[in-house]
Amino acid sequence: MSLLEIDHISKRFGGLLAVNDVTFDVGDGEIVSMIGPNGAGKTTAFNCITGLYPVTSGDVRFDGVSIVGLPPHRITALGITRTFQNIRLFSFMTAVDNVMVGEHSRMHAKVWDAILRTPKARREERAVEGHALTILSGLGLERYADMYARNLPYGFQRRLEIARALASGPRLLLLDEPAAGLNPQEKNELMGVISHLRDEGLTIFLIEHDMRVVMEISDRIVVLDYGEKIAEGSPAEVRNNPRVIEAYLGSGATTQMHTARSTPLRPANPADDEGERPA
Amino acid sequence: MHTKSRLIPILGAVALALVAACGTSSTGGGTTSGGGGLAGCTGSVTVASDLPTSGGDAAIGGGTENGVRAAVLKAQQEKLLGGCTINYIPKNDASVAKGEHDPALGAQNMIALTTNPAVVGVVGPFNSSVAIAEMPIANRAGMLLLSPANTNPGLTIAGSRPDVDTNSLRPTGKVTYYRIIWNDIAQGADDAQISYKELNARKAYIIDDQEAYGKGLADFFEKYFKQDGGTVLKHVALPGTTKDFKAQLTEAKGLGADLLFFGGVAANGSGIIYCQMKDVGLTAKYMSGDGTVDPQFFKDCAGTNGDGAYATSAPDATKTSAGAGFTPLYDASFADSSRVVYSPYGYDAMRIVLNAVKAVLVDNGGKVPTDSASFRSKVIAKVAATKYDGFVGHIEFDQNGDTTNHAFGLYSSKGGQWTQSEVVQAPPV
Amino acid sequence: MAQKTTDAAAVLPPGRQPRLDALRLRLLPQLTARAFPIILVTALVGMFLRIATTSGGEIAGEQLKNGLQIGAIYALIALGYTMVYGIIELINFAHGDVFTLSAFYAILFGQLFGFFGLNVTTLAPSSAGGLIACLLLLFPITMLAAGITGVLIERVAYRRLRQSPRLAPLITAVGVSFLLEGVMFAKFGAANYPARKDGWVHGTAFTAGGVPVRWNDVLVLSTALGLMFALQAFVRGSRLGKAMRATAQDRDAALLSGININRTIAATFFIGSALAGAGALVYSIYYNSVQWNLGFRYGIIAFTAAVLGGIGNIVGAGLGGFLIGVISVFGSQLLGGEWENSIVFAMLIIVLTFRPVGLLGMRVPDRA
Amino acid sequence: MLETPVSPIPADSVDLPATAGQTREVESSAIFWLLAVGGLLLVAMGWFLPWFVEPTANGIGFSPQDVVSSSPTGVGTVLVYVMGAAMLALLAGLVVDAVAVYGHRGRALRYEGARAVLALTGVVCTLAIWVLIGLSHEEPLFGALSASAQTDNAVWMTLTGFAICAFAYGLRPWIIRHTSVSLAGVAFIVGGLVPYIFNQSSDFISWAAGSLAIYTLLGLGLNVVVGFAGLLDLGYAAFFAIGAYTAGSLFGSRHGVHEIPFWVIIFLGAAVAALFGAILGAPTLRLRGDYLAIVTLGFGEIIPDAANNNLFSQTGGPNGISGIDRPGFGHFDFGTDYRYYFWALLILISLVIICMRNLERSRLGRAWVAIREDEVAASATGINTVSGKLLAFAIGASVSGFAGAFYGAELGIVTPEDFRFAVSVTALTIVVLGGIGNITGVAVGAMIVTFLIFWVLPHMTEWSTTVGHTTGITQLSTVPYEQYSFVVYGVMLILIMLLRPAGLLPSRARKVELQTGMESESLAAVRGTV
Repeated sequence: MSLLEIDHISKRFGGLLAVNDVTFDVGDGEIVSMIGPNGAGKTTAFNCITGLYPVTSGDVRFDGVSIVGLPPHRITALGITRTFQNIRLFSFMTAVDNVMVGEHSRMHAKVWDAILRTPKARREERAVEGHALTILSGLGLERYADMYARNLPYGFQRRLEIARALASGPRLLLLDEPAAGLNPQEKNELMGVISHLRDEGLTIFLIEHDMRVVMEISDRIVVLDYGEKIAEGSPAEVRNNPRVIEAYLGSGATTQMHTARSTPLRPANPADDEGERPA
Repeated sequence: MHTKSRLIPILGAVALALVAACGTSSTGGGTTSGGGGLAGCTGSVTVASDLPTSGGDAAIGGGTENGVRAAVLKAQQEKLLGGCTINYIPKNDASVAKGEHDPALGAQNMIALTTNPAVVGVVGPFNSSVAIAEMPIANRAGMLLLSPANTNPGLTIAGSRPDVDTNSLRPTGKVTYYRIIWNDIAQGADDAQISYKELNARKAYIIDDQEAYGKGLADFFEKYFKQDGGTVLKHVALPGTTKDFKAQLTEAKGLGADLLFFGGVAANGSGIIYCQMKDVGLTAKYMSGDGTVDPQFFKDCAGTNGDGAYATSAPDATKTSAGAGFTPLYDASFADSSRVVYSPYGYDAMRIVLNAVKAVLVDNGGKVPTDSASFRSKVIAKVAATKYDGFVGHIEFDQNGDTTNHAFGLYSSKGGQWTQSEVVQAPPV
Repeated sequence: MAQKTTDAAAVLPPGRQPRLDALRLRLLPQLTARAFPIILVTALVGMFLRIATTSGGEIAGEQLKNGLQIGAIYALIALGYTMVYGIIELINFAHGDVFTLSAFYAILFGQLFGFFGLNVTTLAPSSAGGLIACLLLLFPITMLAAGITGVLIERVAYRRLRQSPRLAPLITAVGVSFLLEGVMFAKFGAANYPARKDGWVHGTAFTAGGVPVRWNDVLVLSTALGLMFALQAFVRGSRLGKAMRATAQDRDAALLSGININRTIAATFFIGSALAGAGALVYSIYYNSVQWNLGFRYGIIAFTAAVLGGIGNIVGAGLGGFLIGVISVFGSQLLGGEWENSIVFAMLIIVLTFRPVGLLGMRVPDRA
Repeated sequence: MLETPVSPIPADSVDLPATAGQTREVESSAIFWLLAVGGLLLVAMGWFLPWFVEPTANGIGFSPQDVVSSSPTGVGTVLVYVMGAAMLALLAGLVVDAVAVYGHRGRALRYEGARAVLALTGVVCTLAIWVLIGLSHEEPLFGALSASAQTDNAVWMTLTGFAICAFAYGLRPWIIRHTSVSLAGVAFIVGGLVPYIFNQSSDFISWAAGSLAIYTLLGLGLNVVVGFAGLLDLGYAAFFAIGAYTAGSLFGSRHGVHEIPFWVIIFLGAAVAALFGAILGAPTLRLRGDYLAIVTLGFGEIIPDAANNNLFSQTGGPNGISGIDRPGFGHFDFGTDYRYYFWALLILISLVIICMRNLERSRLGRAWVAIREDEVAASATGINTVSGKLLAFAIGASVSGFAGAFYGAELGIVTPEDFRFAVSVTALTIVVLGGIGNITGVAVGAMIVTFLIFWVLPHMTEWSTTVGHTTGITQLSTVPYEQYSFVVYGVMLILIMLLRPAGLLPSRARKVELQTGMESESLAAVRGTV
């Protein structure tokens, strides 16, 4: 059965319908990608799923339970975590601390434990730190555990954000343009990481502009345009869908589709960030 | 280049500070005068004061301290202690942390003064809250505290205020705290009686300045005005920084008040209220306490606008032979504009301390006692037996340390001056 | 919107209903936020009627006038707060003291030119021309002096800290506030500093519904409203105004598009302080005396007004000022003057709880 | 659930310098400098102590150097000379260090051996004088002494200052390795001995140190809210008031309740303050930084107003509540021996600091930092931002409540004026000045600010008079410093902030932050629930 069901969700900002009646689902163990031109409402949909935005209408179900209206941290605790399009690490924390923050929802130390540093809290801290270091080394970041997140190279910051997301032990991982700004070698590594995570039993739902990445790793692809779903299916189906090609301004060869993102098609949806790599 | 841009603002700040520091006012005083009865005295005697002289209390505290200084200068001039010199330590209990008087700093000052064996008596404090913090410390050290301004009855009379535990202020059981100003009970009762009987007021609207003096006075006025048979329409407390009373005065007009009572000091709006009464068309009579009998009243409400207000205060100093000269005495050393209603109280308080010191020295054969503790206790004994005619009237102390002088002058304002019309004895309370 | 959600809920299979608390969680704040201005106006009208029934309509009218008059002064100070905050996100604690200092400027200039010494009482309102001439001279001088003070403060205490942690300039602002208060205290003494012997704008201008409105009420209100709308037009229309808005929104982008950030910020301080100067002038004319520590209370209340109206919004600051004035006057009659400050701040807390961006504030641009 | 981590991926070839270790080194040596310079300052204060603590009757004090030079007869004189020489050598070492640090790219010269010898000399002299003073009166040590009682305080202070200096220099590498332990050890030992160092005026110094301790507590509590969680609170004095009023009304003659032990009361004060912290926090959760600031400011005005207006006839109006019982243990009453208050506060502060450090390194501490840095990301990472902020408010408020309860009992009175806006600003100044988010920084900030407020500003007139008498410039004794205390304080605040925008001892993160600004936004704003 489907792990995540998106059921006719809409999100309105004032006069702008950023997401319009979108329905699809993500199956257990799948890698599903969402693509679409800038301002199509992809990040808004992400934000609706993770509880950052209240949906205007519709329902989101995770493992059969409606999660609409839940605060983001409850949704995280249920097993959905995400990364952000423009990396949102805690810049002035070390890498290992970032990952340890990710473990927050799995920890049980209460305020008194924290204040008095009880044996229980100490045990838990040690365990969590160990776990965080294992996750870091799993992603090849163990050497940088004590560095401030902001001092890491860009590619590592992306990886660290995934590490932080993994720390809470999710079942569904939402990645918002994980390949943005990476060089080809980093992209290859990223695809390795993603497929490996799926092999570990994780379900992955990602937004991506880089068509090579999308086509290579996705089981299924959902295409949004103007907030509406215009296509859904396997990479091959989507690649040949005329509406998708039209949406990308008929740039023809699907392998070049990702270049379209550098030419702004229309004023960006205020809900979406610029997709550029930070300077 | 970089260093330069760094320096400019810093230099600017320093320059601003310097500009501020340039405008100094100087204090002075001559040294020549006749001799005294203690010509053979050698050594020095140290007295001190603890008053809030900066921040929000600066005007009134500073003016009081000037009065104290004037007494020291006068005594030095006339060689009150003969060959002995008088040292004076002025302490300030207003801290920057609080922006005004700070009981914690007051206690710190009092500890410093009591641990300094040279100090034999302290004039102060100004505020009742500071007094409550300082009194146990001074009491334990056997140090005289003589307040020119505390009016909270709880400081001296056990059980008079529910919120002050008088006995805890005197841990040794001895009275070491005196004050030369009457307490709120006497003045409140007096004001109420005058308002009801002489001004024929029946419906009073009361405003106080939220401070211990003003509120205490207004509370007792309210109590006795009701006892006399009057009606209190409303009693509002406004912070001392309030400058706009029109809302309250308009309300009083709507309620048909025929008396407006202000419990507070002139710096907190006595004159402003009186002028704004005219602005909003409130025709009630105006009554207040000694805090209003102050030149500041006419600065805030100048010309004929200021005529016709009533207030009680100490019997007119200029009409008693002893008190005639305070203003010239003060003005000889300080700017007239800094003089406040408490300045003569400060002067008299310090003078009483110095007189007591002189009496102790005379008893001791013209020498300064070497034992600090016994010197201090002798000074207290002399102060307790004071019979003194000062600028604020005749002063004797009862067994609680309160002044027995309960006479008030009724003043009215006319032509930019407060004029005494009669002297009233406060009703027994 | 709510309708649609219910529809969606209705078609769902049982057990999959969106939970009610979740619905409430996101609907209630939105509803209260929308309805809040209405609630506020209703409350004000209610307070007015309550006073009118207990004390009579004329008293209520006079209180309204009192509130608007004091509110006008709050509004003039609030404009400076809102501009400075809008552009560099700094709570300029010294602004209230700039106001006080400007009041001293106003008095000094007035004395210098003999205005406060002249007995212009006889001129007003019959010879309004003389009065207006005096004012026309005093306003620009006072505002200029106040503006220059503001620019100096910005240059000395804030500019270097623009890239620093946000609290650093806040502390220097407190420092400047102490400094200014100290300077005024040392120069002008601690007592109320009288402006002149006798008020110089007198006489009743007209009577509206039994409420006498005096010439100085007219002066205060017209100054506040006039300057507020002039400022609004300036920020909307002029080149500098556009530069200010651009700088407020995105300093880096403004820099890239050729705007001189330093000059724009300095101009903001100049205008904000000049408005406080105008407020100070009308204050000193109206109340006839100034005290060195006046600025603290007025500053805090004016900042509250700016927040109430929606900080960064010029009309909002004006509206907030008037509202705070009226609420404090009404509230102090109904609950007692000792609660005046508490009423103002309680009001603020309530407004911000239900409408976190203030009455006319704009929503923060969405980013995620 | 994904419990096992993914298999390793070859790390990128980019080689990064491990800067973390370096940062730590820098911070540790800051502690070293603090100890060294602080010790020297204490020595200097010892020399000028009579001016600092209390001028003699005519305002002229004297230093041990005067004693030594006027009658160079005693054994102690020789020892003080030796110590002075050693200290001068150490001082020179300090200069050499500073030059070396700038000249050799951050590498201090290595002459630990020489330093250790100098330090040892000082320690031996110190111990010798200490022992000798214990054995005999000071006259045989220093020759004939004047009546002024302050001299031996000055000697004691000099000794202690030297001991700290010597410790700092002699054990420099060890200190840098064991920063916290050494700092805490020195602070605790010296702190505990303060009443003895100033044995002639122990009441005075204990009281002054008590004020310092109260403000340190305020700073520590506010640091949780402002420093850890990044919530700007301008009404912090309100919780101070709540703690003080809670204790004041429960513990004293007001209701005639004397049975409840004080140690229970202060926790009660803290608990009530924490409750109010959470109550205040609740409506402000959706607010952005400065809106939050103004709401807290409003709350900070309402509380003293309510106290002043005698709310429910419980607060006593402007007179406040007096007759508060003095604390004690069982039948032992502190009375007015202020040393006990000071020691009790010292222990309280130590406990609070330990708790704070625990919190800082805990799950909750990390959550606060995450909220401060990026509320949206924190929320998406599984942190309950609502409870996190509420806890920050509550814990911060409870420390303030502690301080308030103690303050009321020490002073014997609480009045509304003690909790006005200026107090909140003072607490904030302490935090910002010391270094936001850094516990050591807060302690240092509290020391500097209280030193300024309670010692420097009130004594300016007396010092100036003393200097005027000494130098013969009589004009110095007539400057009305009271008038300028605000100016001086204001200028000092401006200068310190301009010179050290991140505070005197910035936390590691803040140092990094200084290089670039950072932006944060509230979750509520992003969610668009307005």
